[in-house]
Amino acid sequence: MSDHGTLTSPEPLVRADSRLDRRRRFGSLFDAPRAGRVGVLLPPLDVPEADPAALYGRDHRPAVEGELEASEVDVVRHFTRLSLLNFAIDTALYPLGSCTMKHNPRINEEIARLPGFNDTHPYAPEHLSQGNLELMFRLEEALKVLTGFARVTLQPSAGANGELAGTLMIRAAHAKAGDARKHVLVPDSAHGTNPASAHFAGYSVVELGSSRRGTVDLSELEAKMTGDVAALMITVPNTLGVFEDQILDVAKIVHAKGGYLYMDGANFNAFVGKVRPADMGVDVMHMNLHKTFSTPHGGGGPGAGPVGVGASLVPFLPVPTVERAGEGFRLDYDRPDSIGKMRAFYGNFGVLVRALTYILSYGNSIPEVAENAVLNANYLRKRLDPFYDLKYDAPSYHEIVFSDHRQAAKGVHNIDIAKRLMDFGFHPPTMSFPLIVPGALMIEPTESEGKDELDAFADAMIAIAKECEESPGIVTSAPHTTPVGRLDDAATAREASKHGNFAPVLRAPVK
Amino acid sequence: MSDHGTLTSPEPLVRADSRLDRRRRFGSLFDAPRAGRVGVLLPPLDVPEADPAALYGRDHRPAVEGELEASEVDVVRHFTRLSLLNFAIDTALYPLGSCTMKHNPRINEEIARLPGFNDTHPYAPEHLSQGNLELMFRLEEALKVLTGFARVTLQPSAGANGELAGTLMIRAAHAKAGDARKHVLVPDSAHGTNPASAHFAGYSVVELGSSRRGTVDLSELEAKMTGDVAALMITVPNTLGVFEDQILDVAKIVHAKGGYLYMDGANFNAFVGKVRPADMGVDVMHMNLHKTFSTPHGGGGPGAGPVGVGASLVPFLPVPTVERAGEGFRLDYDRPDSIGKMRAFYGNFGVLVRALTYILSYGNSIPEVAENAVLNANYLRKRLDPFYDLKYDAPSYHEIVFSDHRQAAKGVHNIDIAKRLMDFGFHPPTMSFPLIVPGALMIEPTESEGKDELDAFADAMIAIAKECEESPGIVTSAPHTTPVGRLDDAATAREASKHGNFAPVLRAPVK
Amino acid sequence: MRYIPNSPDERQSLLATVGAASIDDLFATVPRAVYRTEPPALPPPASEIEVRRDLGRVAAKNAHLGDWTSFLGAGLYSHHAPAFVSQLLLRGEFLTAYTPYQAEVAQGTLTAVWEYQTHIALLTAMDVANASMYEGASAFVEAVLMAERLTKKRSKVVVSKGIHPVYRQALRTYLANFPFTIVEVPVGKDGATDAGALAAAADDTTFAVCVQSPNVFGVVEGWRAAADAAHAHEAIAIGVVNEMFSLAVLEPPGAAGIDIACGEAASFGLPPSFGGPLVGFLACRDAGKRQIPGRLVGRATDAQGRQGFCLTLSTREQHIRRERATSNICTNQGLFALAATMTLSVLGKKGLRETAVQCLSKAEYLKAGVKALPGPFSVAFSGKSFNEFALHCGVPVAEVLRRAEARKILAGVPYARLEPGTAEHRDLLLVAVTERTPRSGLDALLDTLRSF
Amino acid sequence: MRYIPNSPDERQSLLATVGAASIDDLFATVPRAVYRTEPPALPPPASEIEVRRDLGRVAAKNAHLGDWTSFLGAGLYSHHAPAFVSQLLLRGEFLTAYTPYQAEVAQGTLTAVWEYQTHIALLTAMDVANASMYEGASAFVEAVLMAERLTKKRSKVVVSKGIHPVYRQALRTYLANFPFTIVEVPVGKDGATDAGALAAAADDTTFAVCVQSPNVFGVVEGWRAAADAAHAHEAIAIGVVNEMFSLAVLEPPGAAGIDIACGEAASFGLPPSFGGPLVGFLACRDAGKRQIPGRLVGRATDAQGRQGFCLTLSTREQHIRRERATSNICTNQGLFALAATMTLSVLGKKGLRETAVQCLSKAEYLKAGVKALPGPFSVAFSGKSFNEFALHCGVPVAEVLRRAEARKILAGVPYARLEPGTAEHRDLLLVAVTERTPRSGLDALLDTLRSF
Ligand SMILES: Cc1ncc(COP(=O)(O)O)c(C=O)c1O
Ligand SMILES: Cc1ncc(COP(=O)(O)O)c(C=O)c1O
Repeated sequence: MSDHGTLTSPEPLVRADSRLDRRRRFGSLFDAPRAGRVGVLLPPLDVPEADPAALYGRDHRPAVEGELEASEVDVVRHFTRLSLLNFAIDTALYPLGSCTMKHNPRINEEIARLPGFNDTHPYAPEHLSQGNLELMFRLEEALKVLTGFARVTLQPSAGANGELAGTLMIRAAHAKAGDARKHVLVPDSAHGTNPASAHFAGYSVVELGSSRRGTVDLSELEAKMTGDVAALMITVPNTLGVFEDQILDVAKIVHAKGGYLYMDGANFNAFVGKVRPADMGVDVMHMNLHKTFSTPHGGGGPGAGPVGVGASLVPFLPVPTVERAGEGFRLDYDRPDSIGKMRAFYGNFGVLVRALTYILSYGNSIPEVAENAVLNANYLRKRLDPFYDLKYDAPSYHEIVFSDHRQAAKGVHNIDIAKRLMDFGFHPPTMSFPLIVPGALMIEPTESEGKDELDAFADAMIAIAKECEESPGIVTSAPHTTPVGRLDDAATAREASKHGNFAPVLRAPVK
Repeated sequence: MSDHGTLTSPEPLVRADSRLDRRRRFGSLFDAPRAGRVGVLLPPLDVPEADPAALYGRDHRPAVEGELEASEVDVVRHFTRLSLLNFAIDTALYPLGSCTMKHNPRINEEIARLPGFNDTHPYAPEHLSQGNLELMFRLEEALKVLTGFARVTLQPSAGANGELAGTLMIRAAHAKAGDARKHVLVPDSAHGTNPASAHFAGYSVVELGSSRRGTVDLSELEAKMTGDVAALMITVPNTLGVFEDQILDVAKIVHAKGGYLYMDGANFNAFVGKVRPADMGVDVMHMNLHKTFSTPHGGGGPGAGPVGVGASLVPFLPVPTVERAGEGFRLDYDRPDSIGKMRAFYGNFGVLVRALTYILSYGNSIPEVAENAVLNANYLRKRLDPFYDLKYDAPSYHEIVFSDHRQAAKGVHNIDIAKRLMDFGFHPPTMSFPLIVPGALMIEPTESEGKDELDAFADAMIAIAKECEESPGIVTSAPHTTPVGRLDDAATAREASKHGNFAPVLRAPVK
Repeated sequence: MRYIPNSPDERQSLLATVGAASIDDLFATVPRAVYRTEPPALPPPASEIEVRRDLGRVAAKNAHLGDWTSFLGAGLYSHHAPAFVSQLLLRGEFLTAYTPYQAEVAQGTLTAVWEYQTHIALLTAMDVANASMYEGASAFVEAVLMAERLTKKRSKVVVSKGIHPVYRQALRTYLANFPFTIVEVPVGKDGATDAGALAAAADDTTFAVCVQSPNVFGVVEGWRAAADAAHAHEAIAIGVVNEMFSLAVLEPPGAAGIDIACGEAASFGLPPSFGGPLVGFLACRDAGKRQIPGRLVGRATDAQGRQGFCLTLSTREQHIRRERATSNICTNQGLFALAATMTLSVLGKKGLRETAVQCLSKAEYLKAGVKALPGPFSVAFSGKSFNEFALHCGVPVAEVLRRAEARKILAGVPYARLEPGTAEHRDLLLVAVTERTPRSGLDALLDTLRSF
Repeated sequence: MRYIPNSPDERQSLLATVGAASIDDLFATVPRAVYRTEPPALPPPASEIEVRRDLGRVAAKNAHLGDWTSFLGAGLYSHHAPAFVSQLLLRGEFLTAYTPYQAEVAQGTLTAVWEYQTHIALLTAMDVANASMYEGASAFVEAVLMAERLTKKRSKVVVSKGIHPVYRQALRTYLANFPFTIVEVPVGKDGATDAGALAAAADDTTFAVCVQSPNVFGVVEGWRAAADAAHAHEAIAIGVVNEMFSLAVLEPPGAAGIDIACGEAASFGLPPSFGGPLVGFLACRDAGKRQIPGRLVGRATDAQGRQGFCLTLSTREQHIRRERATSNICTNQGLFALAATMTLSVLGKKGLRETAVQCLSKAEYLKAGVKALPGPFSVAFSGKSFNEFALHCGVPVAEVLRRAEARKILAGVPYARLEPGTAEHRDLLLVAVTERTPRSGLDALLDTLRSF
C-alpha cells in the first residue's frame, strides 16, 4: 500500500482516463433520458380507481412533464457514483473553520432510526408520544446543565433560525417592558447570519470594530451601547478563535444600558463543559447541534439551533414547551407572552435524538471535547506558524485564522492554497470570513483528529507553502486531481441572473 | 459533467498525486500502530470483577500481543477508505461470468436486518421461533415451485456445499440400495467445485469430453456411464452458456444405468421460471441464492446453496427439515436415513430471508429475469462478435465465452484485456474457466443491466480490441488508473510457500 | 476518550510541541471566575450498550406508525420510502460532508441539489427553485418576505385561513416587528377560501395574496382566485403546498398564475420523525430569482470545458450581503432534500401519477363510506379533496380517537391540535390516507365510526 | 420489471439487434417438452410496501433477543456489535463485490481479509489463518480432513465428546464415505475430556486428536492433553474454539501445542441471525499452510514497487486443482469476516481483554449464585469455565424454561437441543452470559431458579 505519512515522490504521470471510467462518469439523471423505464412498484389498488380527470375537470393535470423515467438500478448507481465525488469527514480531516466538522458517531444514526423515534407523527396523541417528549425534556435538561440557562427551546431549525428566535425574544421582552429599541450591535468579525438575523428581527445593525487583539473594543462598545441598543451579538470564542477575555466587562456594559447580551454559540465546542455561558453574563445563546454535538451536516443540513435563555426571557420562549405532567410529559401552548412558533411542529426532532445520544456518550467527560479541540488547534498553529501569517496573534482556542499575506507576495492567494489542498486529499479551510482578515484561511481541526491526521494536514500545508515559493504555478492552477477543475462561477452567476435565463443553468429544461 | 457515452478524447495528463491524497491512502491498520488509542467503551462492570490470572493460573493469558489499538474515528475512516478501492455492482456493470452479478435490491438488506430475523437465536424455543420456521417453509415451497422437486434443503452454506450435500445424498441412496458405486462423471467444462465436491463425497472423478458444440458428447456418455457410476454432474446451461439441448437423452442414459443426474444450478438464472429442472430428468440440484436470487456476494460470501431433490432422495435430506405442525411449524430431526448435518444450525438464514424477499418481489413475473438475462447476453454477443473469437458458436443463453485467440496474435492475452477494462471502469470477465476455452473471456451481463450500460461495456471492449491492433502496449501494460498495478502474485506465492515464511506475507508480524 | 483518537501520550506530545505545561494553560484567557474545573452534572459516559438500552426504552414508549393504522396527516403525510434511500443516506460522503462551498470536491452533493431544484420546478411548474428551506412554515414566511421585497413599499399581506394554522402562526411570529398588517380571509361552506372576500381584502397596499391547495381542510381550491386577487393590484400571488403528490394530478401553481410556490416536500419518502427534519421548498418565476432566499446551485464549466455544478447568485446571501441578504438562512435541509431527490428519481413520472391516483382513490372510498354512515359523522366541506378531508363529528372528537385507538387506529388529527387555545372547528377531525393505507384499514375506521 | 432497467422499447431494440423475432426464439434449444410458457405458480410481484407488511408480520412472530434477557449460547453468543459495523457493511463497494479475483480493483476487500487473517492468527497464536470458512462445524471438519492429508496413510480420528455435538455430527456426515474411524472420548466428572482415555484412544493409526476449550459444557479444559496424546503418535492436534473472547484471557491453542485451530468467530459482533451467516475460521502452523483449505490473501508488490494484497497459494484450490484441491469451498463468508474484522479493529487489545473479563465476572457471579441456591439446581461440572456453564436441573428442564419465559427470560439451551434423539445429559441446561447481560438479568434468573 502507498506508504503512510511522507509526501515525497509524487506518482509517475498516468492517463487518468476518467471519462472512460464508468465509476467516475457523472452528471445529472436528467441528462440521460431513459424513456419508458420504471423504478417503483406499488401495491395493486384495492379500492375502486378514481378518475382525477373527471373529478378535477379543468384543474386536472395529466402528467408532470419532464420528470424522470429510471429503473432502481439506474438510481442506486447514480447516487452511489455521485457520492464518490464528495470529500467528507469519513474520508479525511475536514478543517472547515467555524463548521466544527467532527466525527459523526454512527450510534447517533442508529438511535435516530429506531422506528419508535423515526416513524412517529407529531400529531399523534400526547399519551402515545411520551418517549419523544421525554427525549426532548432530557435534552433540554442536559443543555441547561452545560449552559447554565433557565430554559432552552429546541424548536429552531438551525443556528441562524436560533439567532432569529433569540433576537425576537429580546425584542418581545423590550416591547413588554414598553422599551422598544432600534439597534443591535454586531462585531465586524461576526458571521454573516448575525447581522442578517438581527435585520429579520426588525433591528438595524450597528457594526462594532475589533481591537488589535481581535476582541471587542471596550471603548467603542461603551460609546455605541446606547439606550436604543437592544442587544450585543457576540461570538465566543470569536471567529478568530480568540476568547473574549473581557467578556464579564462586556456583559456589564451591555446590561448597564438595559441591553441583552446575545451569544452566538457556534463555537461552543471550544469550551463546552468548561464554561457556562450564563455564568459569563450571557442572556441568550443559540447552539448548533450539528457542530458541537456531532450531528451530521449532510452536505448542507439539517441542523438544529436550540436557544438557551436566562430567567427574564423565559416567558417569551416559542410554543410549545415540554413540561412534566405527573409521571409523564406534556406540550405547553398556554404561554401568553410567547413569540409564537418558529416553524411547524417541535423542531428537527431527529437531530435532537442524535444530539442527546452524543451527550449521553460523553456524559460528564464532555470537557475533554473542548480540551482536545483547543489542543489540536494549537498544535496546528504551532506547526504552521513558521509558514503562514497570523494577523491576530492572541491565544487560539478551537480554530486558527491564518492569512495568505506572505503567499500573496508570490501571487498565490488563499483560494489557490485551498484548491491545492484538494490534491492532497484535504478539504479546504474557510475563506469567506472573518472579513477582518483579508485572504483568510480559517482552520478548525476539532478534537476528533489524531496526531497522525493532524500531521498529514500540516505536512500538506507546509508542502504547499514551499510550492508557493518554488513553483507557485502548480498552486495557482490547482486542483489537478479532482473530477472537475475550478468552475467559472462568475459566468454561471452572470448567466443565471440574466432575465429569462434559468434553464439549463439553474435546472434541467423540459425536453 | 463529463459527457456520457463517447469514449473520445482521454483527459489531459495530470499528476495523480495519489500518495498525497489522504482518501486514496490505504494500507493495513496493522501498518500504522497507534499505541494507547482506544476504540470501544463498555458499561461499567456491575458485578464483582473476577481475576482471570488467579482463576486460570498457568492457563491464563495476559494479553493478545500484536492486537490493534485504534480509535473509532481511525477505524471508520480506514474501512471507508478501503471501500473506495473496490469495484462493485453498485458502481458499474460487473460481467464476471458464472457469478451472476446482478443488482442486489436494498429491500432485501432491510428485511434481513429486521430484529425479528436478525437478532434471533437458533436455540430459542421453537414456539418462539415460528416466524423463522415459517420463512424457511415458504422459501422451500417457492423453490419447489420453481424447480419441480419434491423437497429442498436450505442448509448448505454455499453452492459447493450444496454439491457435497447432493452427492452425499446420492451416495447414501445407493448405499441404502446395497449398490455402492465408485465414480462420478464430470464434463471437462465443469466448474472446479464439481470434481472437488465429488471427491470429498468419496468418489473418483471421471472426466467427460465436450462435443464440438460444447455440449455433452452422448456417445462418450454412453460409453462411460457404467453400473459403477453413481452420477453425472451436469451444468445447464453449461459454462459456455450453451443449453444442453439433449438433456432429456442425457437423463435417459444416466437413469438407464441406475445413476443419478446431478445438476449444478449456478446458471439457473438462464431459465428460472421457464424450465423446471425436475422436468428435465434432474434428480438433484443445488442453487446459488447469491447468484440467481440476488443475495449480495459481499466480496467473497456469504452464499447459500439449497439443494432440491426428487422423491427418491427425500429420505436422505440433512436434518432438521421444517414441517407443518397444526397452525405452525416444527423442526424434524427424526429422519433415520438422513445424511446428517452439513453445518451447525439450519443454514445461512439471513441469506434465505433475502432470497425469499427477492422471490416475493418478482413473484410469478420471475421468468422475465431469465428472458432479459439471455437477451442481454445475446446483445453483447452480437456487438462483440466482430471483434472477439467465439470458440463454440452454439446459441448463447445467459453468458458468452469469447477467447483471446485473435488478440493473442498481437501478443495480447485475455488477462491484458481484463486489466485494460479496469481503466474503463469495468470489472473484468471470468478467465479461470472453462478450461476447454484457452484465453477465455466469460461474460455474463445479467438482466439488471440497461442498454446504456451494456453499450458502454461493449464500447469499451471494442475500443480495447482496436487498441490491441493499434497500440497493444497500452493494453499489455494495463491497468493504468488503479491504486496498484499488476501485483507480482508469483513472487508472493513463492514467498508464502517458503518454509517458515508466513509473515509479513500472509499476516502482520507481531511488532 | 469516546471519539477522541489521541492517546494520553499523544496528547502529552502535542502539549509539549505547543509548549504548554497543561491543558489549563490553553484556557488561560478565560476569566477564572467562570472557568470550571469540576465536571458538569451529567451522568458518566455511556457505552453503546447502555445508550441502546436507555434510548431504546424511551423510543418504545411511542406509538410508531408501523404498529398502527394511521390516518394522521395535517401537513405531514407518510408515503412510501424506497428501501435504498435510507441506506444510501448512510454513505459518509453524503452524510458527513458540509455545505458544498468547494465545488471541486462536492460535485456529488451539488449535482443532487441541482436535481432537487429541477424536480421542485417541474412539480410546481415554476422557473426556479432553491436548494431547500427548513420546512413548510418557514418556507411560507420566507415567500411572504420575498414578495414584500419584490413589490416596493407595500404593507399588507392577505392570507387565507385555508392555510395551515401553524404556517400562519409562524408568519405572525416572524412579522411581529415589521410594519406589515396580516389580513386573514375565511373559507366558505365548500371549505375553499371565499373568493369574493379574498378579492375584497386585496388592495394597492397589498404585497401578497396567499392560499394553500389542497388547503388545511383537505379542500382543493386551486390557485386562480388568489392569482386574480393579487394581480388586480400588481401584488404577488403565493401558493402553498404541503402534500406534493397532489401536483401529480392537479394543476400546478405555476400554470395558474401563482408567482411564488412554497411549502413542505416531506411527502417524498421522508420519515415523519415527530415532525422534523423535513424539507421546505420555495420556487418562483424567473422574475423573482434575484430575491429568492437560500442557496442556489447552477451549472458551470471549468477551463478544460468539463461541466459541473456550483453554488451561484451568492450575492443574495448572508455571508456576503450580511444584513442586506435575502434571508438569514445558512444551514438548510440538504440531506433530506437529497432523500426527496432519490425518492423522486425512482418514482419518476409514472410513480408520481400512480401514487397520486391511489391516494385519491382511497380518500374517495373513505369519503363515500363516511357519507353512507347513519351516525353523527359527515364530510365537513363540499369541496373536492385529494388525500385528506375534514370529518365533522357530532360526538366529541376525543371520544372518536379513543374508540379508534382501542382498535390500533390513529383516526386522524383533531383540528384543535393545530390551533390550541382557539374555539374554531372543535368538531373537525382531519383524516388523511396515502398509498400505504390498505383497504382493510379504511374499513376498520368506518367500522369504528359506525359504532357510534 | 422490478430490477430490470430496460423498457419494452429497449428490449425490442435489443431483440432487433440480436436478430430474434421474439424472446422465445432465444430459448429455441430448450426441449419443447419442458419449456414453460405459463407463469410459475407464485403470487403476483409484491411491492416494497407489501413485502414490508408481509415479512414484517413474519418477523414479529419471533422472540428477538433485544426484547428478552437471554442466556442462550451453546456455540453462538451475542456480544456487543459496534453501531458503525452494520452501517459500513451496507456500502455497496463491500456488499456488492465478488471474491477479489482481480486484485487491482479489490484492494479494499483484500486488505480487510489480510487483516482478518492476522487477527485470527494473533488470537489463536497460530502462524497462518485462512480467509474464512462457512462456520464452526464445517471448519472443524475441514481441519480434520486437512490433518489426514498432513499425516499420510492414517485412518483414525480421536474426538472429545466435549466438542459441540453438532460439530461431531457434521464430521460423521462428511466422513461417511471415507475409510476413517471416529473414536469419541467422554468427559470426566470435572466436565473436561478424560486425559487418560484420550491418550489411550490415540495410536499410530491416528491422524488427529481433537478437543474443544471451553468445551460444549463451558468447561475450560486447555489444550495440552490433546497435544500430548497426538504428538505421542506424530498425529495432528486440533483445537476447537467457538467463543473467541475466551482467547483474550486463556492460553491460546498455538501456545499449547495445538497444530490446527478452528471454530466459530461469530462472537465478534455478528448478529445471531437464527444461526447464519456466521464466520468459521481455520488457522495452523507454518508447516501446514500448503494443505490449508480455502482462500489465502498475501502481500504483494507491483512493478512500480507499490504494495498491495492478492489471493495467493491458489494452487491448493478447486478452480485449479479440481478434485485434488484441499477443499471444495469457493464462496466463503467474506462479508462477515469483514464484520468481525471491523469489530476486532475497534475493540483492540484493550477491548478484547475488558470484554473477556466482564464475561468471566458475570458468569462467576451467576455460578456463585447457583451454588448458593437451596433448590434442585447445581453447577453440573467442577471444571473452570469462562462465560458459560452447564446447570444441572433436578426438575424438568422444560419447566425451568417455562417459568423463566414468563419473566421474559430465555434461561438457556437444553443440552437435548444439541443432540435430539439421544438420552444423554437430559438434565443439563447450558447457561451463557456476555458483557451485554446486566446484573439485573442475572439476578432475575436466580430468582426464577429460587422459585423451585
Ligand atoms: C459563527 C457562526 N454563526 C452562525 C452560523 C449559522 O448556523 P447555521 O448554519 O446552523 O444556520 C454558523 C454556521 O454556519 C457559524 O459558523
Ligand atoms: C458453475 C458454478 N458451479 C459452482 C459454483 C460454486 O458455488 P459457490 O461459490 O457458491 O460455492 C460456482 C460459483 O463459484 C459456479 O460458477
